[in-house]
Order: sequence, then C-alpha cells, then structure tokens
Amino acid sequence: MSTPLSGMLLSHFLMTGAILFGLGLIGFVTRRNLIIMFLCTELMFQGVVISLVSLSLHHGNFEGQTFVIFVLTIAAAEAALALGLVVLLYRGRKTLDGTAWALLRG
Amino acid sequence: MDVSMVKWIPWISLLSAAICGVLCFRRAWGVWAAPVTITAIAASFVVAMLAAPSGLLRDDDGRIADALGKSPHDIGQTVKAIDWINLNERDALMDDGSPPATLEEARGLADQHQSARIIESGEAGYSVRVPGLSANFSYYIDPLTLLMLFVVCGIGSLVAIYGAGYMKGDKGYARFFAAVSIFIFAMTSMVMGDNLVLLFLGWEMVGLASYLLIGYYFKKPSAAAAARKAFIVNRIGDLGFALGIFLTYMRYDTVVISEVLAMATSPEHVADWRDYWIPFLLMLGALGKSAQIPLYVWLPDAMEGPTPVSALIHAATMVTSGVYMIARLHPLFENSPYALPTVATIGGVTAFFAATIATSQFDLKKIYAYSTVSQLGYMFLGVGMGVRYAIFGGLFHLLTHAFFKALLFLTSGNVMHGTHGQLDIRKLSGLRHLMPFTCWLMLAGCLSLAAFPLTAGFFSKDAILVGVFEQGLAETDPNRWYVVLGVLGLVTAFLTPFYAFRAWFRVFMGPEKYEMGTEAHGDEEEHAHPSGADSHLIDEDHHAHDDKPHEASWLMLAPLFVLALGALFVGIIGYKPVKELVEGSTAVISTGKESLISADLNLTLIIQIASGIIATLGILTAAYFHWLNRQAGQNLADRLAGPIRVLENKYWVDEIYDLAIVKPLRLLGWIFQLVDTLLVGGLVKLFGWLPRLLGQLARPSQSGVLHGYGLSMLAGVALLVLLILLAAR
Amino acid sequence: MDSARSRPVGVSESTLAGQQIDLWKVAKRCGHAYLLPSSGTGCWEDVFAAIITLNDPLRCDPRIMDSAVLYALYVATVVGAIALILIMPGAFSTAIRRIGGLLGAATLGGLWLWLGRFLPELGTDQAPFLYYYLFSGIAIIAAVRVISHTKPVYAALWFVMVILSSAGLLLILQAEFMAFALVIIYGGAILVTYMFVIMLAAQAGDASHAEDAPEYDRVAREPVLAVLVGFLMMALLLTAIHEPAPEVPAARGPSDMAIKVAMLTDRPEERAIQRLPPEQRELVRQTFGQRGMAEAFGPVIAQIADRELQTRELEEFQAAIGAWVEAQPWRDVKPRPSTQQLPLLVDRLLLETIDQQVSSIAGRALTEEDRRLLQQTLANQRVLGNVERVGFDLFNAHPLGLELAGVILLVALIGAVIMARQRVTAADEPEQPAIDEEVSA
Amino acid sequence: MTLMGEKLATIGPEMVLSVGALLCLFLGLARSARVRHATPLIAGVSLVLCIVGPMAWSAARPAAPGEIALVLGLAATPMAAFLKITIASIGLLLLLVSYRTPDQLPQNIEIERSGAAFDPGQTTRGEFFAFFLMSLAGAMLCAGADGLVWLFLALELTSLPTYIMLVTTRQSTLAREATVKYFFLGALAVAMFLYGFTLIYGATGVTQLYTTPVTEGLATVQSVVAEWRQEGQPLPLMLLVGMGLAILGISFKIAAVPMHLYTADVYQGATTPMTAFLAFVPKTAGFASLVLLLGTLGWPLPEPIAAMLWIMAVLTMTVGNVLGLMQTSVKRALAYSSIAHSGYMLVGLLAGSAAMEAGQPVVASGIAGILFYLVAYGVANLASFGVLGCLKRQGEEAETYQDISGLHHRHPWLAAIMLISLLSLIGLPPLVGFLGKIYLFAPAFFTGEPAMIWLVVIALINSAISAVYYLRIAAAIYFGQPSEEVERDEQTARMTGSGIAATAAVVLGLGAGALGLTDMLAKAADQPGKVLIQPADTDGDEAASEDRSNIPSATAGRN
Repeated sequence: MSTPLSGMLLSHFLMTGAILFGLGLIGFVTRRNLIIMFLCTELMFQGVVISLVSLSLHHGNFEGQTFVIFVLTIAAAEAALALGLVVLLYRGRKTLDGTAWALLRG
Repeated sequence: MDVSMVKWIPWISLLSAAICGVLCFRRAWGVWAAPVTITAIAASFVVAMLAAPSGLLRDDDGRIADALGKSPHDIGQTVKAIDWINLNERDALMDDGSPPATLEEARGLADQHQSARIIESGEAGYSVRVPGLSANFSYYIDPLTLLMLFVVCGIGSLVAIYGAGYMKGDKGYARFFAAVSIFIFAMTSMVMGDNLVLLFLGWEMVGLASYLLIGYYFKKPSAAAAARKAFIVNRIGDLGFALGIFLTYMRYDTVVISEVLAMATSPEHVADWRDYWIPFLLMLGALGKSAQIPLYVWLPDAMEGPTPVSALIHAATMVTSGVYMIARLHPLFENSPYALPTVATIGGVTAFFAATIATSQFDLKKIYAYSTVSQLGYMFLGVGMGVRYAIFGGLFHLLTHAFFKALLFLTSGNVMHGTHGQLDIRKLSGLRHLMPFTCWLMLAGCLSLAAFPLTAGFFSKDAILVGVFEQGLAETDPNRWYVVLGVLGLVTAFLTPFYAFRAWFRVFMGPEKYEMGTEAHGDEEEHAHPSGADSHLIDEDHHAHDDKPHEASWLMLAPLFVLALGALFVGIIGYKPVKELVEGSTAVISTGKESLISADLNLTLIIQIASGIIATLGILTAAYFHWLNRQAGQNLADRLAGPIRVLENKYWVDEIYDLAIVKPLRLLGWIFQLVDTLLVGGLVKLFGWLPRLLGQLARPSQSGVLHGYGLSMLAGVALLVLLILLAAR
Repeated sequence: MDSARSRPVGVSESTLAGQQIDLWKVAKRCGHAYLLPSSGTGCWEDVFAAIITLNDPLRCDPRIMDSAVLYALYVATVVGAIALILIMPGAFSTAIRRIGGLLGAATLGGLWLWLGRFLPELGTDQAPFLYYYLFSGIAIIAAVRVISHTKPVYAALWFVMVILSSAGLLLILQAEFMAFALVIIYGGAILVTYMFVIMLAAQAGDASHAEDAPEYDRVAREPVLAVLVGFLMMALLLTAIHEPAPEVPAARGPSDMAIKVAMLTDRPEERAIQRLPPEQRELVRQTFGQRGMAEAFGPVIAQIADRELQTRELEEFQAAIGAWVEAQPWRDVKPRPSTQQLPLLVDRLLLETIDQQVSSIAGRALTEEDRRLLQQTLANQRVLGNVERVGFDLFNAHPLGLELAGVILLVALIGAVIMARQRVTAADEPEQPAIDEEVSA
Repeated sequence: MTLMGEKLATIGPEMVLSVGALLCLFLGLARSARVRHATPLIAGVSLVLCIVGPMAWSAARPAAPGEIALVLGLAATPMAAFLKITIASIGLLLLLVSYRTPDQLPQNIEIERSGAAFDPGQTTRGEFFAFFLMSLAGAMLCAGADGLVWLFLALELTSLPTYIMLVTTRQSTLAREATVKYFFLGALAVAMFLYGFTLIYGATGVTQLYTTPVTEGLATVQSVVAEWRQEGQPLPLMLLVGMGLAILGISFKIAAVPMHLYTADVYQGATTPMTAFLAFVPKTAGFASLVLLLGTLGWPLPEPIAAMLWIMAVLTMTVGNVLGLMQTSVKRALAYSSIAHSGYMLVGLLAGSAAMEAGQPVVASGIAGILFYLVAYGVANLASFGVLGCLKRQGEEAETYQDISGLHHRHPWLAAIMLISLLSLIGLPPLVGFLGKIYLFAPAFFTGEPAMIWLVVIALINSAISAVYYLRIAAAIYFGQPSEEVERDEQTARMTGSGIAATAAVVLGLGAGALGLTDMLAKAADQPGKVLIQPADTDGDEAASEDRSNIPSATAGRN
C-alpha cells in the first residue's frame, strides 16, 4: 500500500464526509416521515464511511477500512430493526408521521 | 480477652436488629425477638467489660493511669473495625520508604507536602499525615468509653429484659426490639467512635431510633406530634453540631478525635477564632440531644413512647450523649474562654428550672421527664467546670442517674401497666398493698434521686456541687458566678426530693383509692388479647384483676431489683473505680490546675452534710404535704395558686414558643405582612421557587415531539463543539 | 533514536517563501505544525491576502492559503444554508425551491472551482483525485435531494445515487473492496428493504390522494432552525477536519512484505521455513528469490550509493535476502512472537539484513534518512491487494469483532421479527392531539 | 493451560451470557409450557456463572504477572473485572425484578388462560430473556473494550436489545412511542459518536485505545496522545472535536444534557422493570466507555474537553433535579433523578484519577467514585423501581404520587424498601448513596482547583434540591391517604429483588470497606485500560510493556 493521502486532499474527502453527515443531521430533524428519518441516519453513516476510508489511506493502515465493515454491518442491523418498528407503528396508526407520537411529554 | 474484640460490640446489635427485622414478617416469630435482643445486648456488655479494660493504660501498680498531660494516643487504644470513608489521607514516608524516626526528619518531610502535619504516634515515633478525610468504623477505647459502654449495655440489657415482659402481646413486638437493637448499635457506635463523623452518624441514628420509638404508636396523634416535635427541635441542634464538626475539620484537617484532641492540647497550639466558635456549635448539638434550655421542650413530650423506651433512651442513655460529647471533646471546650461557663450556666439554670416544673406536674411520667431534664442540667453543670472533680461528678452522675432514673421510669411503667394507663397522681393513692414490689422499688429510686445520704445519687450530686463550689471559691482564681450556680444547685437539691417523694407518697401512701385508666394495657392502645389457655402469665393476671391495679410479672420485676441495688449502692461501690476511670480519660487530659486536682476534704464534708440535710428536709416536706396532711398540701396549693399555675403550665414555655414563633406571623399579620413577605417569605419562596422557575424554563424542552428532541440535542451538541473549538484555539 | 524523529521545526519564515512546492511535502511529513490557520489577523484580510498571494505563485504562503480555504468554506456554508432553506419542502413554492437549487448548485460549483485552484500544487501522481470533484459533487447533490424530496420513493432512489457516488470516491481512495461492499450491502440489500417498506406503506394508505404525497412528506418541520443548526454543526466539523490529520508514524502497520513472510512462515508448531512442505518452500523462494526485491530496491540502493549499480550487486542483494528468509531460525526468535506480532518482527529483522546489504554495497554506514527510504520501499512492496490486506487486518485484529457483529445481526433479525409480529390495530392507538402546531406556535 | 483457553477466559462471562441467551431463545419456543417457563432460570444460572466463574478461575489459577489475558481488542483490566461482576450481580437482581414481565403481557395471559394451542409465533418469553442477557453481555464488553471498533460494537450490542425489549414488554401506545423516541434518537447519537470515533482515528491513526494485539510497534490512541502531551504540543483540533462528539454521542446512553431529552418519556413509557433496566445497563455501559475514552487523554483532561464536561455536568444535574421537582408522576420524577445522578457521576469523570499518587493506599480517584456510584445508584434505583413495579392500579402500572400514597399503611415492607432507596438516592448516611457521593465528590474537591470545588458546591446544592422531591415521595408513602384502588401485584420475585437491593444499600453503605469493595475499587480505578496481566509470550519484555510510552518512540525511531 502506497501513497498516503496528502493533507490537502485528505481534507477534501473529509469535507465531503462532513457535508454528507451534516445533511443527514438536517434531514433527520426536519423530515417527518419515519422512513426518511432513518434514511438520513444512513446518510450520516455514509459520511462516516467516506471519512474513515480516506483517513485509512492517509495513515497507511487498514484499521479505518476494517472499521467500515463493522459500520456497514451495524447500519444493516439498525435498518432492519427500524423498518420492523416502522411497520409496527404504521399498523397501529396508519401514518408514518414521526411527530404524531407525542403523548409522553413534560 | 484482647482489646480488639470490642470492635464486635456494635455489630452484634446490628445483627440482632437484622434478625428482629426478619422476625417482623410473621407475627408468630415475634416472640423470638426478645431473647435475641437481650442476648445481643448482654453479649455486648460482656465483651465490653472483658475486653475493653485490657486496652487501658495502667500505672505500675495496675491502676488506670492518670491522664493529665498525656497524649490521647497513649491513654486510649484505637481499634479498627472496617474501612468506611478513607479519602486521600495517608502517611508520608521518607525516600527509603520508612516512617520518619526523629522530629527533624518529620519536620523536613512535612515541609515537602502541602499542609501536612506531624503526629506523635506513641512509641512508633512520628508520622507525617498528609491531609484528606479519614473516617472509618474504628473505635477509640479509653476509660470514658468503658464507662459509657457500661451504662449503655448494662442498663440496655436490663431494660430489654423488662421490655420483654412489658411489650408482651403487642402487635409490633419484633418491631420494638428491632428499634431497640438499632438504638444500641447506634449508641455503642457513637460512644466508641474514634472520629467525629462516626460520632455524628451514631448521634443521628440514635435520634432516628428515638423518633421511631416515640412514634411507636403512630396511630395516636399525640405520639406522631411528639415524634415530629423531637425531630424538629433536634434538627436545630444537629445543624449546629454538623457545622461544628465541619469547622473542626477545617481547623484541624482531620476528624479523628484522638488527633484533634492531641493537637488541641499540645502546648504549641494557638487558639484562633475557629477554636472560639467550635465549642459553641458543638454545644448546640448537645443542648438539643440532652434537652437543655432552650431546646428541652421535646423531651417531656417524648414520653409518648413505650415506657421501656422512655427509660432507656429518654432517661438513661441517649439524652446523656450531650454530656458524653462535651466530656469527650472537653479540651476543645477549654480552648474557648466562654464555652465552659456557658455550659455550666445552662446546666445550672436548666436544673433549677426543670425541677420547679416537676414539682407541679401530675402525670407520673411527665414528672420524671422534667426530673431527667433537671438531672441532665446537673451533669452539664459538672462537665461545664474546668475542675476534675466536677467533671468526675458529672460523669458519675450520668452513671447513677442511669440506674435510678431507669428504675423510676420502669416502676412507673409497672404502675401504668397495672392501672391500665392511669398515671395521674391525683387519681391514684395507697397502692402499696396492691403493688408492693413496685412500691419499694420505686422508693429506692426516689431515695437515690433525692440524694438521700449514702445512696448513689448522693455521692454523684455532691461531687458536682463540691466541684462547683471549689471552682467558685478557688483561692487562686475565684469565680463568684460559680458560687451562684452552686447555690442554685443546692436549691434544686431541695426541690428534687420534694417532687420525687410527692409522687411516691401520693401514689403509694395514704388511703387506697384509684381510678383505672382507659387503656387496655399499659399505654398500648391497640393491644390484642391473645386468647387460649397458653396465653401468658401477665394476661392471666390481667384478666383476673381486670378492675384492680395489679403487680407486674416477675420478668418485669427481676431487672428492677438489679437497678434498685444499683441505685442504692453504686455510689459506694462505684465511687473509686469511676473516679479512676474519669481521671484516666481524655476529658481531663488538660484539666489539671494543681490546686484543684482533688476535692478539698473540708468543703466536701460541709457540702455533704448540707445536702444530706436538704434532702431530708425535702422528703419531710413532701411527706407532710402529700402523705400525712394532704389537706394542708391542698391549702398551700390554693394559696399559692398563681405560682403553681405558672409551674403547672411549665412556665407556658410551649405557649411562649408558640406565641413567639407562630403567633406573630398570624397576629401581627396585617402589620408585618409586607416585611414578612419580603424578608422571611421572600427568601423562603426564593429558595423554594428558584428551582421551580428553572424547571418551568426547562420544561418546554420536553415537548414530547421526536423532532424537537432531535433538534434540541443537535443544537446542544453544536454549542458544546463550538465551545471546544473556542477553548482549543 | 530521537534525532530520527526530529521535525524541521527550525525552518524560518524566509525559507518558506519561494519553496512552496517542497513545503507541501514538508508539511505533509510534519503534520499539523505548519497548517494552522494563522491567528491574530482578521478573516477578510486573510482572504484578500490569499487572493493576492495566489496571483503570485512564488509568494504563496501555505498557511495563508490554508486559512483562506477555511474562510471560503465558511462563506460556502452560509450561502449553502440559505440555499437549503429555500430548497426544503413545504416552506416555499416550487419556483423559489428551484432558485434555491440553482443557488446551491452555484455554491457547490464555486467552491469546487475555488478548491481546484490548489490542484496544480499536488503533483501529477495524484491526478486520479480529479474524479473526486465529480463523485463528491454528485454525492452532495443527491444527499440534498434525499432530504428535500417530497416523495419517499424518490428520496430512497437518490440515496442509491449517494451510495454509488460514494463507492466511486472509495475507488479513488484505492479501497476497492469497500466500494464493492458498499454497493452490494447498501445499494443492494438495505435500500431494497427500504423501498419495500416504503411501497408497503404507500400502497396500504393514502389511496385517496395518491397523486399527492401526504402532508408530513410535503412539509418539513422547522426547516429554518434545523438548517441553521445543522449548518453550524457542519461548519464546526469542517473547521475541525480542516486541520490536516497529523501523521503518526507508529500508526503505520507492518509492510505487506512482512505480512507475506509472516503468513508463509507462521505455523504454530514448526515455524522454521526449513520444515515447510516443499511446495511452500518453493513459494517463499519465488517471492524473495526472483527479481522482485532487486527491482524494488534497485533505484533506492542506487540513490543511496550515489552510483549506477551493477547487475551482479543486485543479484547478490537478492540472494542475500532469499537466504536470510530461508535461513531464519523462526522458532528461536526472541521474544517468541505471536501471530499478530510476527509481521512487525519480520519487518525489523528483514530491515536489518537489508541495511547490512545496502551499506556494504554503498560502502558506508547508513544514515537515518537512508533507513527511512529503505523502510518506505519495503512498506511499498505491493505484494498484497486491497482485498487481501483488508482480509488480513480484519481477521488478524478483529476476529472476535466479526463474531460480535454476527451476534448483533442475529439480535436485529430476531428483534425485527418479534416487533413486526406484535399485534397492533388502529383501535389500540388513540388519536393524537395536534401537539405540533401548539409547540411550534 | 493453553493460550486459547486463557484468551477465552477473558471473555468468559460474555460467552456464558451468549450461550445462555441462545438457550433461552430456543427453549422459549418449546412446546412444553414448563420448559418455556424455565428460561428465566437459565438466565439466572448464566448470570450466576458469570459471577462465580471468574472467581473460581482466578482462585484455581492465581494470575501471575507475565500471563496472557488479552484478547484481540479486549483487555482484561481490573476495571473490566469489577464492572463485569457488578453488571452480573445487579443483572441478577434485575432478573428477579423482571422475572414475570413476559407473563404480564396480554397475549401471554390470554394463552395461559385459554389454554390455547401452542403457537410459536405468539409467545415472547424466551426472546425477552435472551435480549436481557445480550444487553448485559454488551455492557460487559464495553467495560473490557480496548478499541474504538470494539467499543462501537459493544455499545450497539447493549442498546439494540433494549429497543426490542422496550416495545415488546408492554402492549401500549406509550411503549411504542417510547420506543420510537428511544430508537430514533439513539440512532442519531450512534451516528454522532461514530463520527467522533472517526475523527479520533483520523487524529491518531489508530483505533486501539490502550493496548494493541501487536504489543510491539503499533501505537495506541493513548500512546500517541501521551507523546503529544509530553512534548507540550497542542492537541489537534480533530482529536478534541472527535472526543467531544464521541462523549456527546455516548452521553445519550447515560442520559446527560444535551442528550437527555428522551429519558423521561422513555422511562415513563416503558414497563417499570424495563425502566429499572434502562436506568442501569446503558448507563453502566456508557460510563465505562467514557472512562475508557477519556483515559486515553489522561487526567487532568485537556482544557476544552474539561470545559465541555464541566458545563455538561452542571446542566445535567440541575436540569434533572429541577425538572424532577415539577413532576406529578413518580416514575418521571425518578427518571429525572436518573439524569441528575448522571450529572453527579460526570463530576467523578472530570476529577478522574488526578488525585491519585503512586502507592496511595486508598480510594481517591473519580474513576473509583464512578465505579462505586454505579453500584450505589444501581441498587437504589433498582429497589425504587422494583417497588413501583409491585403496585398496580386497576391492572395498570402505578406511577403517580396518588398511586403510592399511604403505601406504608397497606404494605409497610414495600414502603420501607422505597424509603431506604430514596434516602440512599438523597445520599444520607449510612446508606450506600452517601458513601457514593463522598467517593464521587471528594476527589473533585481534593484536586483543589476552583472550578472543581465550585462544581462540588453546585452538586451539593443539587443534592439538597433533589431531597425535596425524594422526600415528597417518602411523605406520600408515609403520610398520604391510602388509596383503595392500588393493590400489590403478587410478585414475590420482584419484591425479593428490591428487598435484596435495599439491603445491599444498607450493607454496602456500612461495610463497603469490610467487604473488600474499596480495595477492589482502588485496584480497578488505578488507571483505565491498564492491563495488569501481561501477555505470556512477551516474557522478558515486561519492562517495555510497563512503560508503554516509549514503545511508539522506539519504532518511530526506525522510520
């Protein structure tokens, strides 16, 4: 394994990662559809993945890339759970609106 | 037995409390609570009496060594049971890992560490203590501890035996003994504790046990109110005590009593403002716990508890913890010029004041309650002297008082038991034939309380008075104020036999006449009669003489004989050993003005004769007015209606408190409403409402909407990350 | 030893000027030491100074350039935030949303052009990184569409676009395995599930206004506040990552060569290569015995020796390495290495042999600089592919982690089944009061 | 003893729990009702094995220095050992408290009552206990984690099962709402700390925190940071922000401000035994992770991180307590109290091991404070929620002040347990909460820094505020009018669990020292991530491993 990523280019990739992460955050708190909300967390995970791989290249080791494998696995697990939950919720209230769940408060 | 065995003493009682707790689950198991508790307390007593003396410092001739000028590390032994709070404090070591051998080395080492201090640790040389906070369950055994253990465990086991009979058939039998066990645990922890935190813990826990037992009949509103009153009044004192401990820690960087005392008595010690205030704060705690003016109001009300409790906690042991504390920390009190005189004055005044109230009460237990307050005043008077003999007197009185006052309470419990709760001395008369044992036992107690010559109370009270006069008439440094206090003590010595025998003559002498009380069994209102042939002796007794006062069971009488023997003879037997104990304890390590070391024989003789006469006079007066010629007593009372009404109403102190604290807010409401609202109410409200206001501000964040939470979290995270960036660059 | 790690701290300001291209290499090696945003000067001054210095390449101070990039990013963030507010669904009409889209595209384009100015500094060997602008542009635009599209199905499809372009980015980063895994796992597995659930929900309800998305899809919640907070967060993250990651030499793992030697020789009982079966011995010989080592090390040795090398010398070098590998008494290596340690140990011992050989060829003792060159060469020996290397690291460093990931997947699987089978009917769910309006009011 | 056996012994507890979980999973689907009912027993047995196993192991083979106990990414630290025993013990009590939770689900009651034919699709007994054990295993793994990857996986393993348990143990719209909030915000938090981990990796180039499987050569986060700090370099922004994000993300698990908002809603929506679970397990995992993460920076913490934690601590305790004052639901009040207690523990995190000196024989570090407080809070919290779980109002869970009013007159033992736990939560001596607070605040106080002393003062004021609502609960129990509608749920196991917890609160408060807990703590808190037992195959290399800081420089020299 070879050419480490230069500081300049590294920050380019990290920048993309950060932007994806930030857009995911914004989507999470603005979109009311539960499915889209969770899609937005996946967007954040994308930001993390890109950052991890570029840092892995920069540091010349592979820990970042192996980390990505686990991130993907957990993303899949969380997605499975989230979708199961969404199905459950949808059956009861026939809506995917996240703001509809606000009985508990105060 | 090795001295380290004493570390088991509190835990035996705790174990017993746990067992009694388990026994509470089943009514049928409850009967086992009494044997468990009695065994535990008796075992504590045996362990204490066998193990503790081996830890005391002795002279060459085997006597307990005189403590004057010795280090607290020498005259007592510290026995560590378990680690509890142990923060940061440690001994600094030399570079080679050894403790410093000489003072120079220790000084050098102390310079290397911030606010380190040098401790002389007996034969081990010096150690340099780097401050922290160390408060373990470790016990300091010196003669004073031994004395207190004798009182607590000895009287405790007798009262527990009595209680086994007295509480028989009560619904909360096991609950009662669980509380008693907890009390013994707390009390022994307190008197043995080698640090102020443990002392305070025990102090609070005896309070807790006391409230539990005062409010034992929690369904009775008066009992609940009394428990609440005791709680509130004691909080005032304990706040002061806690502050005092904190200030002591600030001053000496440690809470270990022996180290504090060592530092306070060291010749290099220079008192500063903290030393002036520490004893006053500590004293506040003692005033609350030992029911002295102005915090005494809770004790008479505390008689709502079961009578054995009154005897054990509110007469013999717990209320004396204030005296114990002052004796234990005596050198701290000596460091402040006005502390001891204050203690003595409060004691003397309380003694007189409470005695006057006691002369006009009609409730047997109330009389003895005020008598307790009064006798505690004597003890304060004693330990409030800078004289050894008076301190000895105070502590000796603590011991004798424990005997005779417990005896008096328990015999009055017998009366209560036999008359279904009737305690009004106007409604009882001539019970000597119905309750012969109780009658003569109580007489023994009364004689001792009256300081009739050669009884126990006589010796201890005289010791106090001799000490007081000695201090007051001292050749080198006479202090006339103490003479006044001494005279006050003599006057009280007249009142004491009067009220004691007033009650006794009323109840047991004269024509046989009685009104039975309304309570089913003693002061137990929800007593359930066990049915069936196997029911106990008392109950058979009870059924047989349902309409007549009856003598108590042998289980209840047996411990009383022991107490009576003590009340009569402990003064003669105990005088020398107790004097030896007190003179070997930390209470007197710095108290030893040469001329005052032991009592002046002439003075002692004069005072003894005088007080003997006074006591006899008091008894005779009581006999005349309340036995031989009750009509004369009535006439006199009518003539003195005004003053007696004052006394009957206890100087209206409760009412004055009510008037001074509650009424102004109500009565002067219109006028002072504004000031009150702004100053008192405003402050209270501010502290009450500030958190609520904050809460109201924070509450909208809990809107319940998922997205709102997400956004708030995100905003919070963004702000904190911004903070990191700003702080980093 | 310490001198080896010394950084060119003493380079003064004056040496900086005029050497900007070399400086990038210096900066690269010494981490964040030079790449701090200059403090003390106002931000606009910096931006102008950067523009001025850019016009004069000889006076281009990397520090000023760096902070200029940062401020450009801030500007882009602010404009982007405005654009995104316009784009978010529900707040504005379609026309305004389009304008917002244009504004956003312009911001992105402007930022790209601005960043592109620095590309020439990087040298030709990093030319593939040009594709970065393409892929990341697509990714960002697609991500904006994910969070702004009113129809969930389209949002999910845009998300596929994000994944494909990220996979492209990973390819640029030489992470082929990750790129393909991403496409397969995300694009293939996860997104299909999403689509399935979205379609399920869309099919079951909302038949009455099928032409229009439901209200909760059409209207975003608190878009302005959310975008502002989100972009603040983004700006903070950009600031944090902008300072290049310091290089940590010790973080670099064993060289591929060492891994290969270790893998070939590591057997629990018999570690000696001599005891390997004949075909494996042959493999070792092929790996080290043929021309590979000589080709890789030739130019470096020539540089160190400062002369042309003869073929004989290279062959001797080759033979020496081969002999070393074969002769190494692996069993007796102290401390007894474990599976994980072996590559590093091999690295060290191999380097010692190479050092000896090279110094005998060069005829002088090697400097630290020479050693670093040799180590770099050894590390760069491309014997392992990306997949092999990831596989090695994965199973070497995280064998239990893989098991744990499996357990987590199992939990998720069973959990999803249990959740989905819970009996809930619409009757169980009371109608919700309209809290949202009340709160936002 | 083989090398592999040693390695597996390190994760023995987790493996036992996983096997137990799988057994529960399968047996929960058994046709025989009796077998299905045995699942909690299996869970209990595996938890007991977790406690007894390691002790037996170490008794059989006293660990000598120079032996391996390091499993790829997981380290056998004393802290991990302490936390594992704690988690297993309190887990056992939690199991008692939630022993009958699956039975109370409507569908299970229906099956029992109707004697309906067995339908594997409808029963949820086995899964509950399986997830229960899995979550505990996750928390244990957090305690022993030694890498960012491992930490991430362990945190996920802790929390994923809780989401499922939350929604399946109560058939109510409240539980579903609680789940959706918990899960979605949890996912947000995961993304956040994951990004933080990425930045930490970016700054240091490694994901291992303290030790590497490759002991020679590779750096760790700790060694890299230590080198920077030794040389007096400013820490890179990337590291600081990464740490910040990681802390904030993980603070979701411990319910600290600003990630606390879900807490009250979720605790209220969950069924009461589940609430007790949520208040302990994720919190323990979170604090273990935070200690491990911050340990890499070393105490005193770098200023920015310390400033952030300071603000978080103040806000967390204040918000928790003032909102606790406002509640009409006991369950919500206790939820806010849970937030406040996290705030107290953050004080310990800030103090860290700053007060430790070499050879110090006593417990004096904030880490020890946190570890002890986890136990203290664990038992008190469990007792109070357990008592609450024992009460029912017309078949619904009791949760308002009215529901517990006059409890003393109807169920004096439940009232006593509740009282003890409340007093312990206030921190009155001699209960364990008092000792916990001393251990937490004293190290902060002894650092002598004004900021820390102020923090302690604020914490004490907060304790006083909190006493108001705790005592209000106690007053309702003891002086309120008993409500006839409230009845005791016949749950011997649940009451036993809370009773044991309350007893533990007393016993530990008095005898933490006597039981050797303080010694264990002193050892456990010595240095996070410090592996006392070194790998066997580096014999002769112990000196190098003792001073880990010169390892990276040794290799760096060769670069």
